[in-house]
Amino acid sequence: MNFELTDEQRLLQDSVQRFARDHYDFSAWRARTGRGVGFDRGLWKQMADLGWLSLTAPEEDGGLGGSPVDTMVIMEGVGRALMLEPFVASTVFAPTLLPRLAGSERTELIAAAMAGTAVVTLADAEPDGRFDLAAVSTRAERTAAGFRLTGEKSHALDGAEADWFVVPARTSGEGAEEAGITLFLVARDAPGLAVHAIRAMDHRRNASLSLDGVEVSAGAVIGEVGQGFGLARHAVDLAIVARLAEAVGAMEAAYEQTLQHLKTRKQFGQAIGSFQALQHRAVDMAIACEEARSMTYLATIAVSSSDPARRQTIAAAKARVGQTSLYVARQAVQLHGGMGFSDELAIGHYLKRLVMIDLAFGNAAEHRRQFAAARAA
Amino acid sequence: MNFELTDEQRLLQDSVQRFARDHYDFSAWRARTGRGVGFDRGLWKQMADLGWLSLTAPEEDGGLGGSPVDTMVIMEGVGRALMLEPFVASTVFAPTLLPRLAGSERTELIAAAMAGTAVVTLADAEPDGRFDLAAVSTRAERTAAGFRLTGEKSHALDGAEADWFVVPARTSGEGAEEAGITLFLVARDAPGLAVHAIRAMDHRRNASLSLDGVEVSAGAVIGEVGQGFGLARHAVDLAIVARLAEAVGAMEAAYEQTLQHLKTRKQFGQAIGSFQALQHRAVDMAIACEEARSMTYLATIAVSSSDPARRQTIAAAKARVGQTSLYVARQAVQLHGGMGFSDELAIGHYLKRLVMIDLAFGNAAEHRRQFAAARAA
Amino acid sequence: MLFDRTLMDLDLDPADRAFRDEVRAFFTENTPDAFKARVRAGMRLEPHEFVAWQKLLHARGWGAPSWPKEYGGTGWTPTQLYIFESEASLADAPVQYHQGLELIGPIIFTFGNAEQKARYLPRILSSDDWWCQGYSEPNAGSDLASLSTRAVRDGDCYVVDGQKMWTSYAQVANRMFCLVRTDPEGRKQAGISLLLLDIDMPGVSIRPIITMDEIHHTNEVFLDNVRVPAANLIGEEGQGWGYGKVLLDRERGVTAATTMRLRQQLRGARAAAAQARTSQGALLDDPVTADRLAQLEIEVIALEGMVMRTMAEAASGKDSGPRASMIKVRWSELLQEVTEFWVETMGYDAAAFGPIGNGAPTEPWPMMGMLYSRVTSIYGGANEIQRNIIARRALGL
Amino acid sequence: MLFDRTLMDLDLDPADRAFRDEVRAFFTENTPDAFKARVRAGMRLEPHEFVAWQKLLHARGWGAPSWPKEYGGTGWTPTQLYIFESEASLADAPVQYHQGLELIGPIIFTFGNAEQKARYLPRILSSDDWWCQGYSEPNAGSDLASLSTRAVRDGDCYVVDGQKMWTSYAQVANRMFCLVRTDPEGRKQAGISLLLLDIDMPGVSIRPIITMDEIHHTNEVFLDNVRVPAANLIGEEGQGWGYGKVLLDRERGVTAATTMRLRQQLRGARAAAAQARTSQGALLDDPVTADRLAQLEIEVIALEGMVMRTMAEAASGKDSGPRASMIKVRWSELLQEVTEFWVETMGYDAAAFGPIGNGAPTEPWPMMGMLYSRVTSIYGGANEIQRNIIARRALGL
Repeated sequence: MNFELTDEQRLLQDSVQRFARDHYDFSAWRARTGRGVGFDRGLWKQMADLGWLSLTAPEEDGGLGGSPVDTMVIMEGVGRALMLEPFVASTVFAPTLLPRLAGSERTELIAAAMAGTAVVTLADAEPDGRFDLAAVSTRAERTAAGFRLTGEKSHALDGAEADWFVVPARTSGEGAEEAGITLFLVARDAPGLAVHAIRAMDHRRNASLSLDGVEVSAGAVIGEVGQGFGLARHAVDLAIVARLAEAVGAMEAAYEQTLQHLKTRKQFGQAIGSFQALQHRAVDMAIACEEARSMTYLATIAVSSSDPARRQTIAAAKARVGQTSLYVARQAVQLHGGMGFSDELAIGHYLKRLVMIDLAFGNAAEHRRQFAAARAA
Repeated sequence: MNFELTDEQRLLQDSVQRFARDHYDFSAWRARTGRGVGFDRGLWKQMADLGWLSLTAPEEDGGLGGSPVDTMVIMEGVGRALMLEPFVASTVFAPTLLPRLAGSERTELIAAAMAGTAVVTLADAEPDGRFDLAAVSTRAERTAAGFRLTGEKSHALDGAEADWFVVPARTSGEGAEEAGITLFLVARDAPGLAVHAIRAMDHRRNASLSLDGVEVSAGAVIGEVGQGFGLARHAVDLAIVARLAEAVGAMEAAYEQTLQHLKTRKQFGQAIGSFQALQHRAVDMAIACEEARSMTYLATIAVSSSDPARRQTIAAAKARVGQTSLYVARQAVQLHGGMGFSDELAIGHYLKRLVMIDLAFGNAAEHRRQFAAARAA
Repeated sequence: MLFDRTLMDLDLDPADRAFRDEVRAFFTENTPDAFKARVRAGMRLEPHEFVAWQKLLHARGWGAPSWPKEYGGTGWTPTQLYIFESEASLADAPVQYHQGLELIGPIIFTFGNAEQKARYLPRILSSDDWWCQGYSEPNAGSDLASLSTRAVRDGDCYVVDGQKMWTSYAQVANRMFCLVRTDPEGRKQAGISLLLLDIDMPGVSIRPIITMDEIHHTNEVFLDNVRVPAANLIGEEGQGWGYGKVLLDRERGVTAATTMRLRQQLRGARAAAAQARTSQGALLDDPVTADRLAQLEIEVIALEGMVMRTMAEAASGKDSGPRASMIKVRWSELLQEVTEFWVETMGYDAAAFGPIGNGAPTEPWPMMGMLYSRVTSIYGGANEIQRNIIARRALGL
Repeated sequence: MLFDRTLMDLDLDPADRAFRDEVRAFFTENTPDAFKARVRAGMRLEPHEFVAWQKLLHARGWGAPSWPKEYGGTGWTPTQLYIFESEASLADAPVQYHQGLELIGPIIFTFGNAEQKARYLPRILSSDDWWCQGYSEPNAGSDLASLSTRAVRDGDCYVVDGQKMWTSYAQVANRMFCLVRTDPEGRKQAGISLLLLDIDMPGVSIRPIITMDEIHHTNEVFLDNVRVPAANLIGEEGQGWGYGKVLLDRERGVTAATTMRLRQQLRGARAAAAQARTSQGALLDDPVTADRLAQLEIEVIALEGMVMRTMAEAASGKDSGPRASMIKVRWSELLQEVTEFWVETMGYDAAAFGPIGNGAPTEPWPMMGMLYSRVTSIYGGANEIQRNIIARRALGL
């Protein structure tokens, strides 16, 4: 039973915190989002130079072969500073999926992902499938040179910034069958691909996709033909766990700022933190933070284990972190009063980020359903 | 829009309150339940003499033809004083069901019910049907003289005190079909009927029934053969609404005693009601009481209307009163501390009564389901 | 079905039934389609739309449903008011903007002098004046009695200096009612007066505050040596705290009418759930989703019951005690839960808030409504303050 | 599946895995069937059963899992303790009675003198002594510092007068540890001492308190001129408040182990839901029921994660801050919700509490467990007090 970070992880944690302090305080964040800037290529290059984007890439491809716990350390800092860069794409999707690319661009692409010059994300959902990863009706027809892809994808995290998309499409089967799904790597500028970039309430820039007869080569296949579901499932589970750490960072920051506010804001002649009802609320927020952190640890340990309860633990964690983090963020707004509702404090932005974290890859209700289904299976 | 009682109803309310003060204070209640006495025939006779048991019987049978609002007035007092007598049987089931009895005992039986010398209740459920009133697998076979009944009934409110049971049994159809259910009046001492009397946690004495070839005459039919479901549904709806008023009486009493406790109990040198967290809890209890009372009014008005949303309103009220009353009772125990948990204060007994009121005829979860089903229909 | 009709059918008399039909026809014919999606999500209209709506109602004689006839109101009974609000809700019609109509208007007709009544009331009804509220200050939010904006008498003027905060729609208003401290000595609540300002008076300046929903609803207002004619004083000098409290109570009362609009948000959420697809079919057919929606609908019915009782008691002249505060608390909580549920039903559609760049959002009403709902448990006295008030005034704690 | 194994599989080392197998075998072989239904519902054993269970564990060398070896404990690591409690939970084995073992025992080996250690500790392990706790008084519940039982020194004795309340199992205990006021002057917390009494000392009398679950767990204890040898004083006179606080912290720590038992209640509820019939089939197959159970299971996993972190921190010598209080709060809330859910699943079976007349209940464990759960948020410092403690000690409010 060990929940301690290693010395290397502590150094990484310090590095992320220092970077956030130097480059990512809230006024800088606000100035960037106010100018409509999402992804800052200059900062992104610095992050790559710090090695963050190589951390979880395989050693044989020049990466550091890091674990989900390493990703957790970075993502907590990302959540805390509300960072806007495509970390999940680069530290989860790229290193998990690119090594399975059939074609020869694999080495070059992994290098580009680590250098921050290529962003690769996964299009995980379709309009009629809600959050069901297996609900793939995008079709992949065989052609002489490879495959032709046609269909709609409702979500690709950070898709507006992506240079490449991993697109699940059906080479056989139908409906929500897990078998028959194949993953394809599609370049952003591929003819027939329309990328509908959109800004979310948290200023992250995602995308939905329309594929209208997009031609890809046989080398664009990731993993085995018809066997893509397991790979996508694993990539999404790793992404979920990374997002949980981001949620923990964001909710703890919102909680800490609220605690500070309770100690300094005066009403009726005393610090509002002296009012018992608000004290108890703060305690419930603190408990929620403890629950979320504990759940995130369990899921982070589980995701790379062979435990048969692995998916249950991840679903449980996604559900509970969603609930507790939204509780904390909503109460943080409430306890800040009018200022909590303004755009000028970070508090409201934490709430918005946490709403979007809860949404991505299935919200708390969806994961409670997945948990119950896995229980019954 | 009128939620005012009439002058007559106000007099009735006074009468119930006076009776409770004179005969039913908590120490008297505790002495009775301590002796294992449920139904006190002496008190019951007095209640009959006060006219309470005639209030809702039809005028043509010597009753006063009162409305569900009259029952509400009595039941609030019943809830407040935790009365143990079979009011729902006598002010709802008897006057609703006996007038439809085929046989000639009708007049005599109604008179006995009004006089308090006969208690008639409804066996509303079966072991495999949970709370589904239509889930009747008890069989009624035709015989030369009438019918022969065989089956199990899991619940008859106040059944331990009953002299007569109204038993739904299937003359045709199957499963949970509404058609084909017939209601029969069965005497407690009928050969083949076993009455399993049981004490509930609220010291009310209910029963489950086993019918092993119970012979009844054709005159034992209530309403039409095969058409019993609607009658049972209406009787149960009236019973639900009566129980909601009982819940309101009980929860308001628990709330008021808690408010009093907050004002008088001292800790850390001050009345505990001066602590803001407890003040806010008391406010939430007060809001819960307001919600429950409002819902009970809506359902009491709806139950005798022809509003197509009638069943929705009743289901909504049963669900919400269950939730709010249990919230209030649990918080009442909590705010009383250790004494709230003892058997020596009324507080814990209010909780137990309210648990049983929530249970009877389907709990909050069941009625939310019924509400949703009625919404979708 | 319950949510598609009014509860009042339970016992409407024929006159009320006729009134209902009249109101229903009006709303059906006159509610602009452009308002509906926005209103349904619990968002407010744009200011020019508020003005147009008020002028429409005024033309129909319904400009001030809650005012006495004497001042141009309808003189309706509580039952009629309830019907009016229910039908507005059913038609996705907007609420009227309340700061002139429900807040300062009644203060003027109750405490103002004849000249003030003649000057201001008709222009509220016709929506020619837009009033904003100068109450809160940076250090006087829920603790209003701590306000520090000062008004010093100088000849036939007060000279006002200070800063107001959370002044909704100051950017479109031409008038402002303002609590100021006319006597710096004595108890905090004493020495406060209520003054009427014109926004174009020299020394008034406005800084926008953008809120979480990315809308410019509200502002800081700086008052720098503003000379306000003494004739603009409401009632007596130093009595402003009392008027202010009446007004805050009224603000809570406004919530009772707004509560009737929760059905709009429920309808929106239900429609979204019916539209949302899962790999098993419509999301609304998922029993767990239907159950959660049922719970919200049930809680809304309970709250509507409280509103009905409050209106009935008002009709028979009884004081409903703390129920207005209770309704405010429950309404805001439910608005939040219903709009959260609505956004959840949307799945990944809820990720679409606005275009890339720094352009304005593309009218993502449910998400904006969900975000906006957070402030409803803060404004007009945060829910924590409402609970304090109930505990003290009604529970005697 | 998660709930049928221990979470610890995630990273147990081989030695711990072997230990787990050993413990599992022990519980499987030794847990009496008669205990299981009762334990599963969250109810305590009968006193004679507690004694038998303690003797069994003691014979196996596991009489004091949390004590150091020096005093007859196991000296286990936190991981071993966690395994022990998880496996006990899995086998529906009971907890050990804690007032001797977890409360006064550690106080004696920490603050007691050599003679006290020799006299009392072995008899706690062997269950030859049953200790009860004389802390609360009628006017000193959560506000323990207000206690008024007095002990006046008279020669080599203290003469004790007063009244204790909520003294669990005084009716079967032969010893009692008691907070008394030895110095009536000065601050409330000062002048309190910790004394050990024998229940059969003249002047001790007991009045039963029957609780909501219709069980005789607890009592009032009247102390009338009880002469207690001065040798029975623990540590120093006037320092009892400090010892008492250590003890209350430990009492909260006991909850961490008890938390592992929530899986028992979840299993009971799940089995009840699988057994309950509806006209559509098993209740557990109803998606809404399954969803509600899933929510409870998820919350229990989160709480177990908190317990695991607390134990791991204890192993590395770190202070877990307020987490023990947090676990106590969440455990009691969840125990209540799970047992309420369980009783709900039973439908009309939950109406069967006892026979007609004034006989004892017929072992309606789930209903009794649900009722009993209400006191878990009251005893050992009500949850409101826990929140005060967390706010003050950990949040600095």
